Order: sequence, then structure tokens, then C-alpha cells
Amino acid sequence: MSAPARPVRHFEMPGTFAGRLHARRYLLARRLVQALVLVAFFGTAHWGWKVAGQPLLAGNLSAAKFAGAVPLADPFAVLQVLFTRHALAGEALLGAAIVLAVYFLLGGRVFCAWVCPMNAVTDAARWVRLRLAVRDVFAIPPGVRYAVLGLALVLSAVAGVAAFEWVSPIAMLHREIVYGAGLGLTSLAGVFLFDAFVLRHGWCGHLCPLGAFWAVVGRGAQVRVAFDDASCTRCGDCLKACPEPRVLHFNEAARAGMVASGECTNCAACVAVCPESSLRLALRAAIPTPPTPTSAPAATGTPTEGTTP
Amino acid sequence: MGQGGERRKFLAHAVQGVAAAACGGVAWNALLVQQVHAVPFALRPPGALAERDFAAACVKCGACVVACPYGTLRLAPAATGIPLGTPHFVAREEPCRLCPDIPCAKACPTGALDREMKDINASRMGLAVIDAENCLSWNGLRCEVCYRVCPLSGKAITIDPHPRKLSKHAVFVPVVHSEACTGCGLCERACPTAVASVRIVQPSLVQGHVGEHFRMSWKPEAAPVEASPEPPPSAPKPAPAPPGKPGNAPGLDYFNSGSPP
Amino acid sequence: MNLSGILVVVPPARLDAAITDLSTLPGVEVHHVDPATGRLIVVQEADGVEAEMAGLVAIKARPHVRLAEMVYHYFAPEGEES
Amino acid sequence: MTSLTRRAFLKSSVAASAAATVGLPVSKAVLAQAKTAEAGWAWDKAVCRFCGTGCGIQVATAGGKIVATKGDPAAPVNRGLNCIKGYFNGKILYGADRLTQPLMRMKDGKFDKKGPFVPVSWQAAFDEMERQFRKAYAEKGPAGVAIIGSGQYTIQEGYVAAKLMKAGFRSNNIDPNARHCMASAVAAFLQVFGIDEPANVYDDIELADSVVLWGANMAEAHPILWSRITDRRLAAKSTKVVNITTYRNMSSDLADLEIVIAPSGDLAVQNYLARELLARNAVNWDFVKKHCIFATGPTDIGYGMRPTSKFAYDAEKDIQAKELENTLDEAEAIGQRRKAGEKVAQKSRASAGAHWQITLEEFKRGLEPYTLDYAAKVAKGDPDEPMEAFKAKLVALADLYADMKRNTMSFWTMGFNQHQRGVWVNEQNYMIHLLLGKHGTPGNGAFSLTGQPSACGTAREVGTFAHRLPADMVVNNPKHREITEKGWKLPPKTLNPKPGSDIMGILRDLEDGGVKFLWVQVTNPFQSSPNANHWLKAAREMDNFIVVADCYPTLSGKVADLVLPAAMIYEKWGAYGNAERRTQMWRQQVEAPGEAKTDVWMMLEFAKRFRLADVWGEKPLPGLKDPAFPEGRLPDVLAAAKAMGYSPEQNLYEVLFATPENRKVAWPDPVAKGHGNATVKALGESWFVEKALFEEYAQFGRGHHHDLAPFDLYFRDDVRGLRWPVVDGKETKYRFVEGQDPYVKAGEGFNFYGGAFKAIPTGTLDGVTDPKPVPLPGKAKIFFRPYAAPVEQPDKDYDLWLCTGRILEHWHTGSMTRRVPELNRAAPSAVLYMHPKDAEKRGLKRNDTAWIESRRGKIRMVVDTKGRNQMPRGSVFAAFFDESLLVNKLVLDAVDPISRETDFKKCAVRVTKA
Repeated sequence: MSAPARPVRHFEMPGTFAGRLHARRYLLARRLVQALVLVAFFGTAHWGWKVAGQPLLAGNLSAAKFAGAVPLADPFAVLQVLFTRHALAGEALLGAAIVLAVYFLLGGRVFCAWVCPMNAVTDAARWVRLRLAVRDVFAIPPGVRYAVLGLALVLSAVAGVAAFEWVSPIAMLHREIVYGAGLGLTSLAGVFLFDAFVLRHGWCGHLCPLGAFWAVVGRGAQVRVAFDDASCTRCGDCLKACPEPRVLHFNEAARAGMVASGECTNCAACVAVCPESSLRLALRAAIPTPPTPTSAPAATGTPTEGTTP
Repeated sequence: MGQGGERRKFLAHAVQGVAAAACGGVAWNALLVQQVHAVPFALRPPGALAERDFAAACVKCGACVVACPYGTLRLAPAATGIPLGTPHFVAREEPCRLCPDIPCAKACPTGALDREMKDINASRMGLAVIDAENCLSWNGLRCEVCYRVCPLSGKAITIDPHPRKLSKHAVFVPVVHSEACTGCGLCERACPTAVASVRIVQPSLVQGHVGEHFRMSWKPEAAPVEASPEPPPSAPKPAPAPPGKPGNAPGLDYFNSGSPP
Repeated sequence: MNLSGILVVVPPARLDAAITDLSTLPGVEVHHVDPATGRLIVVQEADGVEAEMAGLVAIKARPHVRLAEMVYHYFAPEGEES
Repeated sequence: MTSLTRRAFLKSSVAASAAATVGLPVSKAVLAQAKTAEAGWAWDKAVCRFCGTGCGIQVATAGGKIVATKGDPAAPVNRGLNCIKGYFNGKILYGADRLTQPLMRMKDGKFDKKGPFVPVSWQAAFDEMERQFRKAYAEKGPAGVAIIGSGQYTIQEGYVAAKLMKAGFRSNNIDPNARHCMASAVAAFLQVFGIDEPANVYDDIELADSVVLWGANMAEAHPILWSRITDRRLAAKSTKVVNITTYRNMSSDLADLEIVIAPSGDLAVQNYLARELLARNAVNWDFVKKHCIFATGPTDIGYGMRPTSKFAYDAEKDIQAKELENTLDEAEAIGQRRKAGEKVAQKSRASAGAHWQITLEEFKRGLEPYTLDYAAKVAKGDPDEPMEAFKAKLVALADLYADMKRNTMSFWTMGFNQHQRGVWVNEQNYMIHLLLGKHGTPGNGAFSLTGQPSACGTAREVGTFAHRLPADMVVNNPKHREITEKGWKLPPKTLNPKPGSDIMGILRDLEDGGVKFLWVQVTNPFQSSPNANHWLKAAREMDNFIVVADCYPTLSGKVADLVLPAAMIYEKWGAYGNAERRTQMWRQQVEAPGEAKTDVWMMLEFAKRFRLADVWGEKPLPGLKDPAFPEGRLPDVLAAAKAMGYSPEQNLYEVLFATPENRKVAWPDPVAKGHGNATVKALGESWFVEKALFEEYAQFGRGHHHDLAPFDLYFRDDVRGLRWPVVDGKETKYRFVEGQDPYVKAGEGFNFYGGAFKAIPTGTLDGVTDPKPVPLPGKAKIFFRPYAAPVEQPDKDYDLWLCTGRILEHWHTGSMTRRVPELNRAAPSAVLYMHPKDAEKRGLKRNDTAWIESRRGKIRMVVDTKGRNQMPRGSVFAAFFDESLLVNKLVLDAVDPISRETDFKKCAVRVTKA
């Protein structure tokens, strides 16, 4: 049952300022959250912000403590440390568990879109890439990040230190922002140039083991992009907007009624551009599973890949 | 191509992937090991684990930096040779003030800093070492600033007066005692010479070790060896010479070899 | 160990010659020089007081030496120094 | 040290000592190449800027700046060593905020007491100074103007200041900060020996068997002398060091016997010792009978506080009232043979210095109450120390003193001098040593150490005190005035016979409007004087004009109206006299920065602005009652001046300083060896000001037991200062003893030839019986002084003793040493040293901030319970170098009624958590 034949419309950026603002609501929301997290860290470290007498958010994205009571920790970092066969204090494990639980519910890679400071860098690189119509220098399969993830854990055991934490550009960046310490700018520049001129969506899409880790966690995400197959005209605008190469498949989405892949960062870029608003963020439970189609969907050809313009 | 070709292509891809991962891994590992071992001595916060364990446990979250009331701690910037982003302090600029409640260790989530440490004076961040050639007191001037600013003065640093020999003055010589020195760096910061004549260094770099087999009896801590009441367990008798090979007692070979000079 | 500090006065013009000459004497070292007045401070190590006196006489006998007097004397039995 | 390097070391030390002995400049041939770094450096002799030890140094200059200093290996005091302050002698000149421009409070172009400071020219500064001086002089006469000088004046600066004020303006209102430091020692010297300055020298340290410190933390206040005592203690096993102190300090580290006493407990201990010496007959009766008499004085002499409570804060009033009437406590009553609780009217406040001869029996009767039990009960300072242990220590102390075979030296400084009964405790130490006959001989003596570099050389010998004239002469003695007027070529009756206000008097006069013009030189009185709130307010709110001449911005400058930039020590010629009568001189090494000028130039320039007609006319002097003078007025001496050839139009510069004889001393002078002279250059003159004035001053002493060598002798290369009296170029080590002191003739043995108070009435312990003065030629006096309790003691409101003082790293108010970054880092701020239990009781622990409050003021300080000073329970200590923590707001302004010296060592405070 192919999509009903309806005139195919494309997304037009509204003229009015309010309209444009509305169109970019998710992008702005994400930037706001990213900024808020960093400002909270910075304010606690430099201006002594307190809540109920306790430091508001002491630490950084690797590990922190909220209001002097709630421990938070980057589960991937904790995992690596465990691989170094070093016994960790309870607080770090508890913090990792808390963060893991939160993202398990929200969606693993929500971290990538909504919290990770590198996201702004890679988005900027993507914007530059589009402007300059840069072609890929080489292509590597997106699955490499899972290899890097495995490698990080292996190396943690071998080298005896949290392998990725010691070279992670993300860690360098947020440490630089919060404490002004380290190669933050160089890592930022490195990823930006790599994404802009070497490989489209290079770092987040192909190499970052942290993203891979969150993708694995993200499989059970409770917040998903719901897909209303009926209203979709297959115009392909969403595919162009989506940063992740292999997340949006109309058939699978139609079948599951939502974007099921763990690699979806819930960045809602597709939702914003869908002319038919057939995509929206929703709780997994609230998404009705569409009736299973009577026959295998007619092979109407592979959905147009995110065409490289 | 058929099935074999497909599989062969797949195998080639797999091998290619593994090779790429391996060489990436090797490079990455070299970088890590180099970073970890290259560290010259870094002054860690009080209660820090041994350097290797510390490097493993620390996730560089900066909680200790925020918790330090004196702004002593900072995350290591690039190109200082100290592993990037790990908390440390520079004694000459801002030493550790040995807070009795040890806020930094309490703030550490991963246990890289020992949260259970009760007595700040038990921390061994480093060891003060005095350069006798440039120390004003060693040269006879009446300085002794390090002795006075030391929070464990009289225990970590004591003053031993010596006759000066060159004139009828005494020289008031500061001496560091490693069993008490916490390595807080207050002396290094206060030392009035242009370049500090007392430095906090890695103990293992400078400390010798008198062998276990000898005790300095005039020193108080030499364990007083009274005659233990019951005789020490008799040493195991030397194994009797293996029977059946007469004449192979120790020393025989030497005695019977060659003609006497 | 017997150390004696000896003041030696030589004509300023002959200073360098005197220094090299005195340095050849056994157990004698030239320590301080005052070029303006030609005065030297020489340290002599000798086994006993008699040897020291003999050394002093030897120094007096060296060429260009106008005056040589023992000014400072340090002796401490070998083992017993504090 | 492996034996080889030790041998090499020994050889080099033998060489260095030999070289030093023959005065050979220690420059090894091998060192020659090492000199390349110092190419172009010119080394020259100088003296350290700081304490009374008087270490000799060498200063290297290059390119018009001091590039290095070193301890002078040839200087006998320190043999090349310095303390941490001396190490920075070269750096104190170059603080960032060095004053280089006169600054005056101005508003719309003219002086305004409430206006902000504005840079002005020297011309404008002097004009305003002259105008304000004339206003005050016209309104109040000589009593309305004042100078607060310093024990850090050079001899020449002190001499010019004293002569300008006393001969020029006929005012005795000039007093040095040495009043806070040495006045009690001076009064005791004059009363006991009739002449000022110690009889012993530093060499006695190396000869002493017993070294007893009475209230002198020499480890911090006389560091290099402490090195010598320590070396003596290490070298000679029999040497014993005793530290008698009110708190455990760094000097206790070496002490064999540390006796922690209660404030004013020293009086009881001294009397116990005297009683013990008599009991054991450990007295050199031959010496005592031939050379000493016994004496005593009144006890109802008050505490030198303001008699009126008009200016007192309410909280102060209860203590203030004791000035007029004191209720004897139990210990005082026993010590003074009276009844406890007896209310004693302080009737002898005006005649506190009176004293009379008593018999040996009366002396013994006075000592009777001072048994071991009494002394222990009164003097025990540490509440945690068992009484028996303390008693054992007193007995051990008595054993040391009583052992006639032991060479015994007693040293003291501010613990004794800054004391409500400072003169008494000084005299009690002479009592002990005179009884033993152990004074002024090698290894034996009671040695009053000096705090400041030239409290002796300038303040005491030149006489920059309110009651003094040069060479131990006093203003209220007609014969002394006559000698001085002849020496200064002044018409008779020029000099004002009425002693002026001491430093506390001047500050009090500021408060009640008595003094309207004050010139502060080389000191920072508004930070270093007690009860500071009063004087800070007076300086800002009363109608007066305060001038401060200093090299750095200080608190005194902040409350002043005009700040004059002064040249520092090596930017001018000068001379200092240290604690062992060693006068040391130095040439000017570098130029002062910007417009900074020498204090001598400022005074000479100021003197040019006043004609004889302005100052030698009749002047009102309220309260003057002197047979030779009209009631309340100084007579007009212009007529007599004219008769001597002066014209009323001549200015004071010509009359007092640039006299025909002084102009004969030409500049440049070969002794300068090419060094400049900022004073001469600024004056645009060609007479060598510092040399001429020194020689003029030295006339007073030569032939009068105070002989100073000729100016040039001090600059001879091999001379490192000379200990006066210097007769025929030979210095004197021991005074008053035959064979050493040129003034003691053969056969006399000892001759305490000092002339002051050499004829006194006779009487008993309780008072004078025969007022006729009995002459005592050549005799010293053994005083009996009873125990007197401190006027302010801890009570329920203010429950802790506060003692203030100095630390090794900083000098006085830190105006120089706090400009040296390294010293600031070593001791950034003053802390309150406190016993851990006292801190706990108040909810405090180390590094907490506490409020410290007394009846007079309140400040916040950080508490230290494990610092350099460990306090007994019940007492705290704070140093006064930190301008931001004005400790002197808390301190009681009680002074010794005889010497008018302030007691900084004992008042009551309360400490609470901040």
C-alpha cells in the first residue's frame, strides 16, 4: 500500500521572523539546553553558584554533583575505568547509573544532540559544508564508531587508563569551556575541519565511540520520532535534514510507526522540516503501532538516499 | 563472482577493518602509554592514589578544583608534560593549605582521591628537598622562613644549629623529615630566594633506602631489639648432602682444583 | 691535620712569578691575592708543627718573597674533629 | 661531606680567616674570572638599615642603582652574614610606590585639610609649611610646634633636628620614636651609672658561660647576635642559655632553661634573685662597698596615662582612673610592705624619677618579702605548669647567677623597656650584676640591647629627646644649657629650660589642640603608637598641620596634610650608632628617585625661611617656672645676639648650620672618593654638610666621656666602625674599668664617672629622711624596686593578656619590608598567636578569623595556634607590622612614669569568633 498519491510539497522557510523562529524551535531548544548545562558548570566553578547552600553543579560532563547531593557521571567513562581493572568509588558508579537511566528513557543519543558541546561544532561544520558544497574525501562505513568503541574498552584494559577519556575531543572541549584547561580549541578545530572538509558528519556519524555507546543505550529509548505514514508524501525533505545517514527509512518507519534506530539523536530536525508534519516527537508508549501491512511493501525503490546535493 | 566472491570480498573487508582498527589501536595505545609514563612529577591533590592508579581512576571532572577553597588546584593545561586535564597544583604559585576537612578529596566521585582519609597530615603529595648551596640559612643567613611557614614546623622541618667555622656565628640549618612532610608546598612558595631553594619533588626520585639488614641504633625509631623471650625458631637444618654422592661437600671443588700457587 | 694560613708579600710586579713558584712547594696552595699591594694568602698543610715551621722557612727562602708570616693556624687531631 | 671536600672547605676557611685577619680584601686569584659578571660594580662599605645589632654590609652600585649587597666579611659584628631583612637591603629602595613628589591636601588650588592629596612642588610645600608653622608658632609659641623624630635618623639628621628645634625655635617638643624603644634603658643608665649606653660589647657573647635573656626574643629581633650566642652554646659545652619570657618563642628552641613568667612577674623574680644572692652571700662585697651605694625611689608614681578622662572612651575610664589612685592587690601589698586593698593616691607622679640613698639593711628589708614562694606565685606565667616545676626553674636560675666562677651576661630589649616599670626592671638587672660585681668586664655584664639602628648613635647620644641636649646633657640643668649655648654660639637664655612633650605627650597635645604643627621624620607614629584611634581622629579632625617625610606611603602619611618624599639610607651620607657604641658611617651610593630629598636638606631649607627676629624674640611658654627665667615666658635674646655679632635679619640656616667654621669644611672632600652628596647638591653649596655637622656635634662629647673619632677615620678602608669613647684613634671595649676605659685612672679599679644624679638625698624604703644631696663620685647605684602589678589586667570582660611585638621577616610597621615581594610572601599578614585550648573555648581553630577587642578598639585577625610563638593559656600575641591590621588600636597607652616609654607588652583583650 503505497502512499496515497497526493501533491508533493516541499518545506518553505516561513517569511515572518516568528515563523522562522517556530521552524527552528527544536534547534534553538537544543542549543539552549547545551548552553544551560555548560553555564551551570561554569557558574559553579567560577562564580560559586549555590543552590540550598550547596554548589549547583560541581564538575563537568565527565562527572559532576548536582546540589551537593545527586552524583552524575559519564557511564562510558566509568565503563572504561572499570576496564582498567581499577576499583571505583561508589559515587561514580551511582552517578553513572543515574545518567544511564535518564538517557535510557530519553533516548541514548539525546546526549549527542541535546547536551554534547561538540554538536554545535559539527552542525556548524555541516552548515559550512552545505554552503561550500564540499565533496567527501573518502568514505568510511558508519559502523566504524562501534569498532572504536570496542577498541576504547580493549585499550583501557591494555594501557591501564580510560583510553578514550584521555584523547576525547569532547572531554577536552568541555574541560576547556568549564575550567580553561587543555587542548579544547585544537580539538574543536580538528573535529570542525574533519566534518566540514573531509567527511560529511564525520566525527559524530562515524568515529565517536561515545555516540556509539549512546546509540547502543538508545535502542530502548522511550522518546521516539513518530511517523505517520499516511500523511507522508515521500518528499524527502526529512532525509536531507537528518544528519545521521542510516536512520530514516520510510519503510521501516512506516512499519514501526516511528524511527526505531538507536542512532537517532531525537534532534527533531526532520520534524521541523516535514511539510506534512507527519513526523513528531512522542513517547514510545503513546505511538500506535500501525496495522501490519497485508503484504510486503511494494519495493518502490530504495528511499531516496540523503542525496548529496 | 558468485557466493565465493561475495564472501571473499566480505573477508577482505573484514581483514581490512581489523587491520585498520589494529594500527589505530597501536597508535592510540602508544599515545596513552607515552602520556601516562612521560609525566614528570605532578603535585596531585592530597589523598591522591599512586600516579598510575590515579591516572586510571581520574575522569578529570574538576570537582576537586571547584571544591578547593584556596583555588590551589587546577586541571593540567596542554604542553606541561602533565597528563592533560588531570588536577594538580604548582607549589610556588599556590600551595595546598592542608584544610583539616579535606574538601577536595571528599568531592572526588571516582575515588582517585582517597575520600576516607581522616588526617590531612597523613597525605604525601611530595617531599620537600632543600638545595643547600642556595638556601640562605645553609649559607649562614638568619632566614628559616620555610621552618616558620611549615604547618608541621618542628616535625616536617626542624632547625639544626651548626657552628659556622668561618666565624663565631652559628648556622641555622633547616632539615626536612620525610616521615612528616606532606609536600604541601607552603615552604616552596614562601622561600625568599629568587628561585625557590626548597622544592617539592617526587619522593621516589630523591629518597634512598637504608637496607633492611641494618638499623641505626641511635635513632629513636630503630626498633629496640630486646632479647626475645623464647629462642627464635631454629633455622631449618641445611639439607643433608644428598646420599650416594660421597665427597661432594661445598668447597671441595675449589680446594681440589688446580695446583696451589 | 695542620693547616697554616701564611701572609706572603712580594713585589706586585713579580706577583705571577711568585704565585707559580709558591704553588710548586709541597702542600702549599695560593688562595687569595691582592694585586695592588702584592700580598698573598697561602695555605700550607703539613704533618706536624715542625714540618710547618720548616715549610715556612722554605717559603721565606723563595725568590721575590719579601715577607712570609704565619697568620692563622688550624690544627685538629685527624680523627677527633667534631 | 667526604673528607676531601671537608679538607678543601677547611683550607678555604683558613684562607678566608687569614685574609680577614690581615685585612686583605678576600679576592682569590681564581675568583678573578668569576668577577666578569660583576664587571663595573663598585663595592663600598655601609651598615644594614634595620635593627640595633648594626651588621656591616657592602653595597654594589652600577649605573646609578644598587645592584647587590652582601654582609661585610670584615665587619666584626656579623662577618659577612645578614638576616633575611638584611638580605634585602638593596631591594627596599626600589618598591613600586616609592614617593618621588611632595603631596599636599588641596582644594581649588590651595591647601585644604579635608581635600585630597595633590602633587605639589617643593616650593609650594615649603611655603605652606612655613605659613602653617608661623600660624601655630604665633598662637601657641614654642609649645605649639613639634617634631616626632626617630631612632633611624642618621647622626647628622638627629643633630640638625635637635639644633633647629631647641636652638632655632627654642622648643623642646622634639621626641624620637626611640621613646617607645629605649627611653627606660636611658633613664636606668642615667640613674644607676650617671651616663648612658652599655659598658659591655658584643665580644662578651663569646666569653659568657651563662646567657640570660630577659624579655628579649633575640632569635627574631637580633638574629645575628643570636647566631653568635648559638655558636657559643654549641662550641662551649658549659654555656647555658636561659630564656625568661611571657610566651614560648623561637629563642626558647636553644634555651637550656625556659621560664615563662606572667607580665610584670620579672620584678618579683629579680628581687627573689637578689634576696637569694644575699642569702647565699654570693655577693662581691669588695666591689659593692668600694663602688656602689644602695638606693630606692617612690612607688606611687602612677602609670603615665592621661590624668583627665575628658578624651577617654567610656570603656577606658575605669583604667584611666587608676592613674590618680591605685588599689593594691595582694601581691603588690606584700611586695611593697603595705596592706592589700589599700587605696594609694599616686602623689609622686611629677617626681617619679626622684631617688635617694638607703642603707644595706634597708635594702635587705626591702627584699625580705621576695621569698621563692612569693616570687613563684606572682611570676608563674603558664597556668598549665605545676608550681613545683616553676620553683625549680627559679632556683636553677638563682644557681646560675650565684655561681661566681661563671661569666654571666644578661640581655634584654623591649620586654623590659616597653614596660610600665621599665626603668625599675632595667635597674633591677644592674642590681643583680653589681651585687655580683660582674659588670663591664669581659664576659660579664648587664647588656641593654637596642632595637633601632641608631637609637644609641642618634636619639640617645645626639639627644633628640624632649628633655635632652647633646652628650647626655639635659635641658633643665642650667650648667648643661650654658655649655650647649657656648658650643652652639647662642646668646644666654636662648635654650628653653622646660622639657617638651614626649611622643605620647605630642600625640595627646594633638588631641587637645596643644600642638598645631607636627613634622614626622623617618617613622610612622600613627601606626606604631598605642591607643591609635585617638590620634588618628585628632590628626584628621583637629585644627593642626601634620607633615610626614617618608620614602613610602604610610598610615601616618594618609592622616597627614603634607607628605614629603625622603631619600633612603644609601641615597645620602650618614652614620648610625649600634647597641655596642659602634659608630658606623657610609658614603652616599646612589641618587634618590624623582624629587626625593634628604631630611637634612629639608630642615636646612626650612631653616632658611625663619629670621632670628621671628624666633629669638620673647616667646610665651605657659607653665614655665624656672628661677633663671621670667614666669611663663622665654626672654628676648635678640639684644644679646646683636652683641654677639648676629643681625636679626640673619636666617637660622646661616646662624645655626652654615656657620663660618662649618663652611670651612669644603666639598668635594677626598674622603668621598667620587661619591656624590645629594644634600650639598640640592643646597647648591660647597661645604660638606654631613662632615661639618658631625664634627660640630662631636665637640660636645670629646673630652666628656663621649669621644668620637674624626669623621675621616670612620671611612678608612680597614675600619668597620669604632666603639666610643675613641681616644687617640683607639676605641674602647669596656667602660668604667681600669685598663680599658681611658677615663679610668690607674688604681681606681672601677670608676662610674657618669655625672648625672651623682648627689642624692638619703632616706629609708619609705621616703627621704635627709634631703641634703650627698655626692657619690664614681659610684654606681644598686636600686631596690618593689613588685608593681600591671595597671590593666584580664577580667571577666577582657579575659586575655595581649602582647605585641615584631617578627624576623618585617621591620616595625613594614613600610619598607612589605615592599619586598619575597618578604611579603614569607609573612603576608600578621596573625594572632593563641593557645589551642583558648581558641577551642571560643569556637576557633587555626586559620579562623576572630574579633580582638580591648577597651580602646577592635580589629579582625586570623588565629594561629601552631605558629612561631606558642602562647601560654590566657595570653595572645600579635605583631604590629601589618597596616591593615592596626594592632595598636587595642594597646593601652600606659607609659613608664620615669622614662615616659610606652608599655606595648601587656593589656587586656577579648577574642570572639568573627
